[in-house]
Amino acid sequence: MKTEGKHAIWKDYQKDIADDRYFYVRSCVRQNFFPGAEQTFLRIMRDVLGKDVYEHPCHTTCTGIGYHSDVVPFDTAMTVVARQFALMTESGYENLVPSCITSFGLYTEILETWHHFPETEAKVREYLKKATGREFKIPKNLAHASDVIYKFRKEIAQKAKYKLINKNTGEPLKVVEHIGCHYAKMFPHVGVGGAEYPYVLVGMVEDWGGEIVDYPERRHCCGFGFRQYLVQANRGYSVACSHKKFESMQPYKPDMIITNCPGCPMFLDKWQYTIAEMEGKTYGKDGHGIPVFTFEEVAGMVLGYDPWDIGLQVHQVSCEPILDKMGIPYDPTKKFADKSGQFLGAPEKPSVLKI
Amino acid sequence: MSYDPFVIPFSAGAIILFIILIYKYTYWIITLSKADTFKLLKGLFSIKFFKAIKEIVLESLFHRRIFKINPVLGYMHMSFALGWLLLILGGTLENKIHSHKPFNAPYEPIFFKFFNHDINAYPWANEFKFVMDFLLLFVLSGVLLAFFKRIYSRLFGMKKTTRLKLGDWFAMMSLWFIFPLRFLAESFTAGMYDNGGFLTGNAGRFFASFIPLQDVSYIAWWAYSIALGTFFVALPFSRYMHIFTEVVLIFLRNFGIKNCKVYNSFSAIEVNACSRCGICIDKCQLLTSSRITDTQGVYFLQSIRNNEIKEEKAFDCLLCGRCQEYCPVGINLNNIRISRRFEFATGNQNYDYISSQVEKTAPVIYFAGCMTHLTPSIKIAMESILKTAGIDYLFLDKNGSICCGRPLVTAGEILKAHKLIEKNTQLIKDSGAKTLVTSCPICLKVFKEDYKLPIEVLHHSQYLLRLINEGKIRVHHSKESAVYHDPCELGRGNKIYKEPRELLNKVVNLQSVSQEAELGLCCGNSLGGVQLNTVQRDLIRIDALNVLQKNNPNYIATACPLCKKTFVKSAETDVKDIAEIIWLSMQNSRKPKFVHEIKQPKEEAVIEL
Amino acid sequence: MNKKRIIVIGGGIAGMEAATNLSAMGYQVTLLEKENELGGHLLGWEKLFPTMRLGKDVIEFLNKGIGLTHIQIIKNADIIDARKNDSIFSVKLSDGRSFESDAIIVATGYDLFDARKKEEYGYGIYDNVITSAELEELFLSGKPIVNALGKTPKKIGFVHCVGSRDEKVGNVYCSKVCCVTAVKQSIEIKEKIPDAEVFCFYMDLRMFGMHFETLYKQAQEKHAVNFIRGRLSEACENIDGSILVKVEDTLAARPLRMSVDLLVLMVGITPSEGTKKIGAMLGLNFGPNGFYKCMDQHTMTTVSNVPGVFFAGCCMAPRTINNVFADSRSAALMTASYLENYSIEKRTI
Amino acid sequence: MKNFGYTLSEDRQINYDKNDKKILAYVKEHEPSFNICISCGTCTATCSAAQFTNFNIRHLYTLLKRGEVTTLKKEIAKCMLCGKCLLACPRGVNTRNVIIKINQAIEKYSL
Repeated sequence: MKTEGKHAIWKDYQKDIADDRYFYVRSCVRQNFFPGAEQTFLRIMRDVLGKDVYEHPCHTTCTGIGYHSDVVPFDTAMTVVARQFALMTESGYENLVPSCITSFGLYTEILETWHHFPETEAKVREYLKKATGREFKIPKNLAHASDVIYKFRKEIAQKAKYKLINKNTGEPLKVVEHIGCHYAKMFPHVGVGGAEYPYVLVGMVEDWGGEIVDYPERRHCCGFGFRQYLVQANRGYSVACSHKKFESMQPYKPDMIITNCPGCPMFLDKWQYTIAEMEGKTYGKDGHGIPVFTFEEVAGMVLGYDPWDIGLQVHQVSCEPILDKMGIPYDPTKKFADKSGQFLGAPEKPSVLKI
Repeated sequence: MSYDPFVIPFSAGAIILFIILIYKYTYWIITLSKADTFKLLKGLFSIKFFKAIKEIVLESLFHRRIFKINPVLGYMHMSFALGWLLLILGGTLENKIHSHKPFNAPYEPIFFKFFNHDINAYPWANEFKFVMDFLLLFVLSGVLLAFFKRIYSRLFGMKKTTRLKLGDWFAMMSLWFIFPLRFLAESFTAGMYDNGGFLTGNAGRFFASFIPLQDVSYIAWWAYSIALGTFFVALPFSRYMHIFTEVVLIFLRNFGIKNCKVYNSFSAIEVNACSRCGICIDKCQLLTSSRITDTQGVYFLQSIRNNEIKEEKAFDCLLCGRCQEYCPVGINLNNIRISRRFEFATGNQNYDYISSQVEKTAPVIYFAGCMTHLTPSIKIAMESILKTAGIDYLFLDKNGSICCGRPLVTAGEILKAHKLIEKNTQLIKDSGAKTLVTSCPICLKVFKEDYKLPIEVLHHSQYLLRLINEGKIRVHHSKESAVYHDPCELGRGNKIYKEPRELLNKVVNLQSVSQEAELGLCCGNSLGGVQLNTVQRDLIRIDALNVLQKNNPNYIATACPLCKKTFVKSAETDVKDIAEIIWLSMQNSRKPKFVHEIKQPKEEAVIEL
Repeated sequence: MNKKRIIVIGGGIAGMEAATNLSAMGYQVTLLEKENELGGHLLGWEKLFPTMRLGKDVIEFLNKGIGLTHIQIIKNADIIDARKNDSIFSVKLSDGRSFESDAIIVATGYDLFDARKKEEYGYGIYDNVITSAELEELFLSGKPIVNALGKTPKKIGFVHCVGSRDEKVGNVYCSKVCCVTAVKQSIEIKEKIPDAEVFCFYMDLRMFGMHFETLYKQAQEKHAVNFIRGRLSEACENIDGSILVKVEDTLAARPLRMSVDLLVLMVGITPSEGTKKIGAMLGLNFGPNGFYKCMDQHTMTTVSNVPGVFFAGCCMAPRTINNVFADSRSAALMTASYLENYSIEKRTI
Repeated sequence: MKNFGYTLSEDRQINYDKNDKKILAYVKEHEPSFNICISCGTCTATCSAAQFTNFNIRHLYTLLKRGEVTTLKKEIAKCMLCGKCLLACPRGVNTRNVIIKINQAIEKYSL
């Protein structure tokens, strides 16, 4: 593998990312999957980087899940998205930062559509006006939350307490990156580094001391795929996709997987339990899984946040081995405690996967 | 009783030979199928027995068939078989007359001259002297011919003679030595005692002039005995096994036992009855056109006997049948080949998709066959003729063909073929037809041979001739010339040579070609030649076309869609099926007379030019 | 001697042959070549399809023509300006020299497609992904065929249509020569490494030339080269450095994955930088694919929109060598017609 | 092992590296003309069996070339060996013998 070849491609795929005054829109599902992630993002943005990040209480789903599950028509999706834009316009913000990759993809798709078909934009403006009386301005800058963290990766590195380095050996941690499909596969120019060799997570990992592992099925979907997961009859296909990725990455013995999408860490994490139960197979060391984190969680880890504040306890694959490797202290008794310190009860242990 | 140690090799050899022969024949006969055993027992006590005896005399002794094909070769075989038998019989008679005893040791007549020197001690001694010398000369002339045949087979009009295995060489050399050694031994003895006939006596006197016969004659008798003993021991393991096996075969065949397509003890008898005369070699187009030199009948049977059969040898033969047409022993080489292919057959089949519904019932079934679907002009011609003749017929394979099963048979897949045969038989029965007409000789072969159909099965050439003879269709004789190509499965396969020619003679000027009827050439695309590659097939086709096109006929007429399809690839002459030619002729006959008259001179003018 | 002067721009096959023909007719010919050697892309090619003749034999043939005539050859010529004033052309080089002529033959040839643009194939990133031109260089060098790991490759993949018939890289046309080049190179690979498995991933096999089909059949029959109909979606690197290719085997109607030790990208033909530069300087018309546009696709293939400027070779479209020879001689004839006022090059339909 | 109501879906992707190519090797060795097949489909178009059932000899050849042999045994059993494909093949592949060899190989390697 020639890294200089990748750098040459990364040079071609740079994008403008606003440096302050963000209108942050949350993901529908992340708050259930990994609720600490978005919280950590806001904490880093506000407390560490001192940025203005605004959230609007009236923000709704972008309908991306419905759209990709073929239950919401494109016209409806565009009108709902137009409303989000209107909320931003009304709040006086211009830089849209979605937390969700599918939202980011849908916003991009809609903006591209309007760019090429202005009559569609006019039509949607009319719909929105008729339905809600609102009007909107096109965002000046659209960047995914991971783009923003990527932009400030060096600042975070400067303030980092820990590095993605195995403190026992001094070796960088081997990190596998997984980019959400809707980030740049449809519109390569909106992704940092393009669609084939995205740089957005690679840049973070490199600057935070880790080593990126490229493996054959890197580009493959995690298997969420909306319809694939949502319909139980199709779930075998969903889990098979993750399975394929694990089989492909296992020979490289990765220490962790870093992702930038709501669904991917969920499925890459939980399917390891499912595959272990179905096939008896685990992919980490000694019966453990490969821990899967969102980029915000990893940023929180290097910044030295309490792992239980980041929400690492809700991961199926246990995070303790990686915390030990990085030398991050944690209190095992607090893992399943609430804010007041009261023990909530530990989840049932899986029969195959070691936690 | 006379005795000398030198008779031991002969006697031992003879005993070993007979033990082995009895073992082998007993084994084969008791392993015959029940039906065949019944035929054998029934045949033994019927007129068939005497027919068999007659055939044995004609074929095993006089070698009539070989004589017909190649007189020199026939003489050679006759001199060995008949000459030797008469020598034995003559010797026995001479010995009995001399000794006045009804029984004697088996070696006594063989070595009569060694033990008896008194030339006038018994009646007709001089006559015996002459006859025995004459017979010896007769056999020796055969040995001489055999020797020359080995060295230069073209002397016999044979391009190739059989290549031999080491064991065969051993047996052959010992056979060749027997009679020259007998000649030497008898001559030496005759020289010593100054007796002997015109051959041995004169030779003896000649040898006596410069050889100390006292010393060498005893050695010569030893050598003669050893040669005999060696030959006897080698016989069951060499091609000379045919000497006795052919006799057994003739009996069984006359009793009605036939070679089926599965290898059994009758097949084994056929295989052992091959004399490796090599007549089949020259007839094989794989040799003459495709330069394949190791698959001809004789080599194939040899490889079966030696248990060294190779898959490609089993599968490259065209099954054209030219070899068996000429086999002097009458071995069914095609079926033996198929029976060996059967050993490579697999059980994997699923023909459930074939429909079992017939479209309608009718007195006549037309079955075009798969290959006819590739040559639609034949199909159209046949349908047009049938309609014109007002025949109520069912076109059984109109909507795509169900295979007849013959291609599976030729590939050795006999069990699979029977699945199709069952299905098709049911369809044919359901149609209520009395006559089945097919355009494809390949189908015809299997319909007649393997289907047990209660109805008449005809090739379209036969049926069309009947329609003309019955006046149902009218044809017109044109000035055009045609040659007829005998399809293998129609000619040699079904012995239909006459009808196509009769039919063609009604519509065109039929010319003869150098190799036709029984000697007709295969087009090269026979489904039998499973393993042959395109080049090997092409070479056969080109040679066959050269023979057919030699005199520039207007048409090459054939009666098989596969032959037609094959020839069309590179023929410079129009290739037409008989049905097409008949249909064309019918169309011409139907035209109003004045059209005819205008057209007729014009055609002639073209021909004159 | 005829006083009329002609400048031929480009010293590849087309330029050399056109210059030879015109010089033989008695014109004063100046041949400008940007490199230090005449021969163009052919210099990097060992054997030529479909006959497996050596490329250097053709160069020798071309040089014989040059040797028979009186051509002013200017090597390392970096053209900074070319223009037409009235009926006289003037061409300036970066070293200050300038030339004048009565006619120009443009034979600026082609550039190979930059395989980096097909990012998903990983050229320039994965060690064992090379281009057809690089493989040809390897053949030419006579060195043993080894991959980046120094091992003799046992499985080799050829990817057809890299940069051709691909809207995503902006080249919608067929580069014409890559299919048969892949067949040729696969045969050469099999001759050098007989136990290797070779796979050609093709969309359509365009064996248009007289003996191309024979070569294709030879590749199948004699060398058991495998042809898989399907365009690669992506290539990845396995942990052992081999390349994992993903493709749909369209004839099996199933996606297929396979590891190869060496992946050869059959890079297509694109308009050269020189073609773009000279065309802009002289005001020549370009077709939709960036090659020069001739006056008529059937009848005037070597005639440009500027009177006195004629085309030869791959500056017009992807060409085989025999086509280029025909072009060059045609361009020479059209130039002569222009200079002698026969006007046959002015016909229109 | 838990029952989730679904299992790992089988991969539709042909995994060429892992597939077993014994049968292919056997066919190629005994009928080398198999190499020159160009998957044109003439054989399937003329096939007698294909008139009655979804038997696709071209497709089976393609699957065999990739070592995908699971359906081979079931499907190849439908062939009646009539030989039309042999006459139709524009390339001169000995198609009929290929089928015989496939059947033999299936038997030999007890697929």
